[in-house]
Amino acid sequence: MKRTIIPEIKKEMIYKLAQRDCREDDRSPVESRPLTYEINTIGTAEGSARVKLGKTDVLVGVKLQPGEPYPDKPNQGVLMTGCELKPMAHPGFESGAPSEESIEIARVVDRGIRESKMIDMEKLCIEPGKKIWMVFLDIQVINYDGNMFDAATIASVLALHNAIVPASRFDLGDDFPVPVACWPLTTTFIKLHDLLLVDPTLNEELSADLRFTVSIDDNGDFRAMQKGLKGSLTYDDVIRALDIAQKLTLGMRSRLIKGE
Amino acid sequence: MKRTIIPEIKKEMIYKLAQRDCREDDRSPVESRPLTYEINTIGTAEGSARVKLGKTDVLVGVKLQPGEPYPDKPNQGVLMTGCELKPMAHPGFESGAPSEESIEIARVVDRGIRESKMIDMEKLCIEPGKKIWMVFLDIQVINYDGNMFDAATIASVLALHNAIVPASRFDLGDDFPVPVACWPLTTTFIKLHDLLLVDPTLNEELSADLRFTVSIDDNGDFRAMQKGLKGSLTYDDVIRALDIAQKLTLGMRSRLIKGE
Amino acid sequence: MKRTIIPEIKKEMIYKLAQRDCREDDRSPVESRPLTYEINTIGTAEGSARVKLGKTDVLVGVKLQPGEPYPDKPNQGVLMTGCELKPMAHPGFESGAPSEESIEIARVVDRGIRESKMIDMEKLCIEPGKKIWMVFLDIQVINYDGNMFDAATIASVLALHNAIVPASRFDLGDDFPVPVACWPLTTTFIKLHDLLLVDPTLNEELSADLRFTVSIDDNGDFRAMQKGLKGSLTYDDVIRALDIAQKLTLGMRSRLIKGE
Amino acid sequence: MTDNIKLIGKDGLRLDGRKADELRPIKIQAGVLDNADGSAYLEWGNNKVLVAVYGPREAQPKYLQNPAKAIVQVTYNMAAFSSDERVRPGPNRRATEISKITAEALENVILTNQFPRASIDVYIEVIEADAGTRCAGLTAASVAVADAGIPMMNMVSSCAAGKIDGQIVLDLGKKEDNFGQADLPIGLVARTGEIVLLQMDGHLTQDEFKTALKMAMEACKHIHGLQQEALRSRYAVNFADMDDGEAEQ
Amino acid sequence: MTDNIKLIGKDGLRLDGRKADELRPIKIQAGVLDNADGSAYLEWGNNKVLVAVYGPREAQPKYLQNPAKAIVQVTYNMAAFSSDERVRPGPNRRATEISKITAEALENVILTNQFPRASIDVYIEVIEADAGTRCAGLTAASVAVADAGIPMMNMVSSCAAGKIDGQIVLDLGKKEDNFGQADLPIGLVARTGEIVLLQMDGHLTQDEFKTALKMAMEACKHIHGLQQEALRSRYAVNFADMDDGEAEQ
Amino acid sequence: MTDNIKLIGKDGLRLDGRKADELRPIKIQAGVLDNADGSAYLEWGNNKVLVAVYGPREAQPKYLQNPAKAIVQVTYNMAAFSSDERVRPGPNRRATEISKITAEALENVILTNQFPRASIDVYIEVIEADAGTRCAGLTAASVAVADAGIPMMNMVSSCAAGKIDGQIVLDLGKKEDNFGQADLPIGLVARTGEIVLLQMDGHLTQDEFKTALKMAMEACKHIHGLQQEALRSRYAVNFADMDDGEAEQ
Repeated sequence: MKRTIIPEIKKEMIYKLAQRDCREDDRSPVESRPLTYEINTIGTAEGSARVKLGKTDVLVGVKLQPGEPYPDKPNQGVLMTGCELKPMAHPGFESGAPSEESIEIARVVDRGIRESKMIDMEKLCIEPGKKIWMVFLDIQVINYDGNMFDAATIASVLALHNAIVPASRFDLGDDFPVPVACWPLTTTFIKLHDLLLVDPTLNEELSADLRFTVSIDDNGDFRAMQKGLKGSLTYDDVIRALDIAQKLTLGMRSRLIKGE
Repeated sequence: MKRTIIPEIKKEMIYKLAQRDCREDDRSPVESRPLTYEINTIGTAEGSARVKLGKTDVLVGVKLQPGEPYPDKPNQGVLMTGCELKPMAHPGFESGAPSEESIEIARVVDRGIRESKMIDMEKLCIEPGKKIWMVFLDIQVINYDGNMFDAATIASVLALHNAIVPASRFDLGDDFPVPVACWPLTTTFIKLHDLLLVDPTLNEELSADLRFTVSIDDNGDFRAMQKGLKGSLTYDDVIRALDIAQKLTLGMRSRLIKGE
Repeated sequence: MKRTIIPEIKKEMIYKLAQRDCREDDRSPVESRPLTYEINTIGTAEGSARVKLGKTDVLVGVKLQPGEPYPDKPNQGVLMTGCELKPMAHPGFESGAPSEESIEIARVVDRGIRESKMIDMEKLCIEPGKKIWMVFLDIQVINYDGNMFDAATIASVLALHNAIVPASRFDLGDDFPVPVACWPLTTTFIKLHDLLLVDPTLNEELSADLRFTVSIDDNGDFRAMQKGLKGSLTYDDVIRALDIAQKLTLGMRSRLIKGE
Repeated sequence: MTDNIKLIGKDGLRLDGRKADELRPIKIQAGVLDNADGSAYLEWGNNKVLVAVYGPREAQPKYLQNPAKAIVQVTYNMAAFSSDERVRPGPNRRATEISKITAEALENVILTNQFPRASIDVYIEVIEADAGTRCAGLTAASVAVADAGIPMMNMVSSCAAGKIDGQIVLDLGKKEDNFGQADLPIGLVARTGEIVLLQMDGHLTQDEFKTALKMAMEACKHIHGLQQEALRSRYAVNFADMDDGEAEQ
Repeated sequence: MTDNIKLIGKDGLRLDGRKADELRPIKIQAGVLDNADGSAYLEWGNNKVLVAVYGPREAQPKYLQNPAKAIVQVTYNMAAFSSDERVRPGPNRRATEISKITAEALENVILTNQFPRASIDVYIEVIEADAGTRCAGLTAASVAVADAGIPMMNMVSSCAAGKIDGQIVLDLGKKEDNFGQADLPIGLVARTGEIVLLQMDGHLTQDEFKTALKMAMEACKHIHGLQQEALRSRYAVNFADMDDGEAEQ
Repeated sequence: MTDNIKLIGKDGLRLDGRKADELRPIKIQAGVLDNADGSAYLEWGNNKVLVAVYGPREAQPKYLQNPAKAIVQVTYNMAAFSSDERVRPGPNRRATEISKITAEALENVILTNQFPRASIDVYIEVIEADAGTRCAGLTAASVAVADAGIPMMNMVSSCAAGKIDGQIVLDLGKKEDNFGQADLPIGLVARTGEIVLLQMDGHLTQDEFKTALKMAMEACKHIHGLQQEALRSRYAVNFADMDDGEAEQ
């Protein structure tokens, strides 16, 4: 995003609210925004999900096609995750090659899914050493109001859980569901001076010193983390954030599994 | 082309002339500029033609080489049409990646040739599903004075009619002519307020509200059309333009077939 | 390099010194700067050398991997030489695609090696028409103080002389030394008005009218030449430069062969 | 190769049960994006298109600025997952051409001379494609420009006619587009009858062309009603003021 | 696929003979490049990293300038020959991410508000890679920034902990990185305990994470000593003035 | 691989019947393009080259401007169809190098200090290639610059000598270039004997080099006459004024 300036007075207001455990939209510091989602709205995708987290609106589509395996992993499918932050989503985004911001989002989302071994890559082998399924996970941001990390992860996980391997289209046997095992989810924090807030809005992100994302698996174990922005965390900050994240992802996971 | 400004007084003059059925170069509104051409001047091309339409000067070269077919058309050759508007041709053109203007020219020329089924693509199959001939049609503009569409189409059709498949160079049997069936030709109009002029010069193009190109086959049927620039056409404008285009392409075609 | 301006007074000083057969660093016009080098410092490279010529500091790494031969040379390996002049080496260099300056360096170094037939390309054939060794020679400039041509050539020749074909890593039999035959070396001159100086520093290069590089093989024969910058040479200049270059490369070669 | 696919049944109906001059279902919604100055969402058959509009705002970089009027910049893009075969991200020649002709169509109706040096930026994202995306994009873009409150003389409505099994029909579907004989997408200012986008490819005789053009023009008028309806339900006011008395139509 | 590779022997030692909490040998040298304003060379196991720093200088192009402070731009690059498989020259997504988080870590300690509109440019070249290059790069970059005389509150020290064969260990080597179970690279302001870089991938329970984070933080403190030593031997003066009384540590 | 191809017959003549020091036929025409400020068309054997020159005009973008003199920018390009194997459009490393050395050769003779901040832009399009295109391009470019009325001290003439079958010959043809042993293209200011372009590749002893260089220099003098002739017939005036009394040659 082009350097978007947020007035100092706005920043201060956000901080002062946070000091009283309040936020602009009346949430508590450890409360996520309302989540709504739709599944498989895109008929041309092998799987898709559109997620709204507050006003952040993201669409993820999964496409699969046969390809060649990496030489060092001859019997495993390949996951490719892309993200584009386009002007549609916010006037501060620019057309053109992916920005470093969008690359970071794609890589952090990818890491959570990959490291949790959510996708059983060996079941995506067609012919060892020759042909595997390539899974393309494309993240399209529709409206940006902060915290793409969590919104894009939820949408990606939902899209994968509902995706079908289009084997018949390629004369490779019957279609079958993309083999997925679990529900890796992330919680993203910002730090304002000494305070941590989850699921930041764009205004909160722009006021923040630091952003911190943690990806958590079905057991509550950690699968990926990423600190961003110039600020710093203490050891205690980290431990506290991880505690909060474990609780939040637990609740979110059970909700998603129930299909709520 | 960089925004080339033409003085308002010039535009008015062009319009006033047109109102009296006149033009800067003493043509009538429905008269093309003098055409001259040379065939196969480029020894390294499989076919080539240089066409001068007034001061517009364009060189088209055809190259063929073996390649892979598209999966959905396993027994057909492939046509690739490129156009570059380089600074040589006009100071308003810039070096670098093809502009949207040059992409439009290439795609409209390509469409007229492709949709008329001028090239018998099945005869350009070498081994079904594996190997076909790729036909590269490269349009090089030498001097730009308006109406690239018609000049490039004429040059492309002439170059293809005189092109040889270089089979022997690739150990694929004897050379043979590129299998061509017909003479698709275009007529391009501009609209100045309410008036239509064919084969515009650059000054006329820069004065125009609208550009309209129609591609017509040997039967006088339509194969492609393209409206450009911000202006509009009425239903009657379109019908009148098509009538004129049928007559002009008919005359041009018989002349080209005779080799005049 | 961005247009780096050197004050006129500095240029004059350099010229006046040269008129008295002197230079800023007390060398004679036909004397190279002190050379030091290290071999195979980079464990991941198949061969490597770091060369310091005065304050010019360059690192060359050789990588080999199997690839396809060119159709017209089915039984020969392929040499690919790249050079990047990055901001690390001098504040006047910019990040991004290789500049024309770096392309020229890579091509001149490549030419000297290629034309001397230093590498026995036929011994780098794995399976005729199908698989050959690709030799990647990558020139990384660490500190730039003029005369990349000679420094990069020395580093390249040293790296190749100490490089191993990593056949076993690709299950292609036992490793063996890259088959090299000779020691092509270059001498680079600048011309200041009427004077020739060898092995120019950056200040001297920036003062120069002309740069001239000659590549000489073990027999003292010429394998490549390149004149650069806007100045001119007379016939006598050329002949005198070649005489000097033959002597200098002879000395340098015997020193390198001895491993001094 | 597969010209033997029958696209019109013995009952005279098309593969999806439509009559020759019948449009696929169209649904338009204005004002769907929070950050954009104007926006629209459109479903047309299985086409799904989102449009965001920004502007008038200062044109960047400055050399693009026109001292006499606003420039109109359109970026048409197909999402990676919008098609059976994955679409590689980034511009391609087809998208460049569609962006250009869409901008030229919109320029015709936007009062650009009110905003010298400005840019009006239109982003069209096709999130699911089902033939006819350029018409869907232009139709939705008009609504989004209106939603942004950018002064326009009129809206542009867009639709294609074509030829399948030798017969002129309206609004080709995906199979009809792949195996049909001609396609004629147009953009129309429904109120004035001005054609502001016109392309054609395939094979049409003069008579066929006339039939097809008239059919597409008629359909555009119907689509214009849907566009107005979308704006009306967005603003829940009589739209007459905005579209110059067109509301009675 | 090769989780059956044993990375810890029966003697409790790792493949290269290290104990669980033992760093590979580290060698740091400041001021190694002639043209750069500041520079450093670092060897860490078989990692070899060169860093050049320029600035504060005017940020170019001008739209990058921040009127309130200097920007910190980092370019992390792996040389073509720095890896078993040749690295294609030019930026890639991994390098872009590492450049970004490294810049953000350095921005934390550099007194950027002293230099409005300026840029501080850090070029990290990995000339041989052996796992842990981002930590090596950040550690060396801190020294190079100090060598350039750019005002910093503190230096950043960087190191990773990880998990192999189910055990938490310090500073993964190449095989441990390829076949291990988790990696946790951090950047630490050793004097204050502020964590300015933090990434993790793999699988760690809460307890494992705590152990690993503490282990990495301890190691950073040791590395901080090496960084100071490198600057001290470069300038051969008591370093106390520069690093705010940290020299006694 | 095919060093056994005989390039010189028993009669001492080359494949195309030329003697060792014989040029291929050369035809030069000035002023062939309408829009360019200056232009030339040249045929040299089967080489066919068009050159357009613009300038002196304001150098764009501005950071390219030199406050002391005009810059000379050359773009050498081979048309897609100019070679047996299709040439992929866009710049490549060979074209970049040729553009650079051609610009440097021309800069030597153009009175650039008369036009501070200006650019002189030379576009060389090789529309058919037959070995020796850089010499053909530079020779034609000199004529086009003169045709543009840009002040030059002298024209540059360009030609190559080389070695085939162990013998020094002038102006290698395509087969001679592919299967020969050395190529030595030069650019010469014929009036003064200044060498402004000089490249060599292959294998030449010192004696061979001297012979080749002299042969190429002689040929350049002849080519200079053809260049003057082209300008003379364009302007149909005595060329003496323009080229400083060289017309008598």
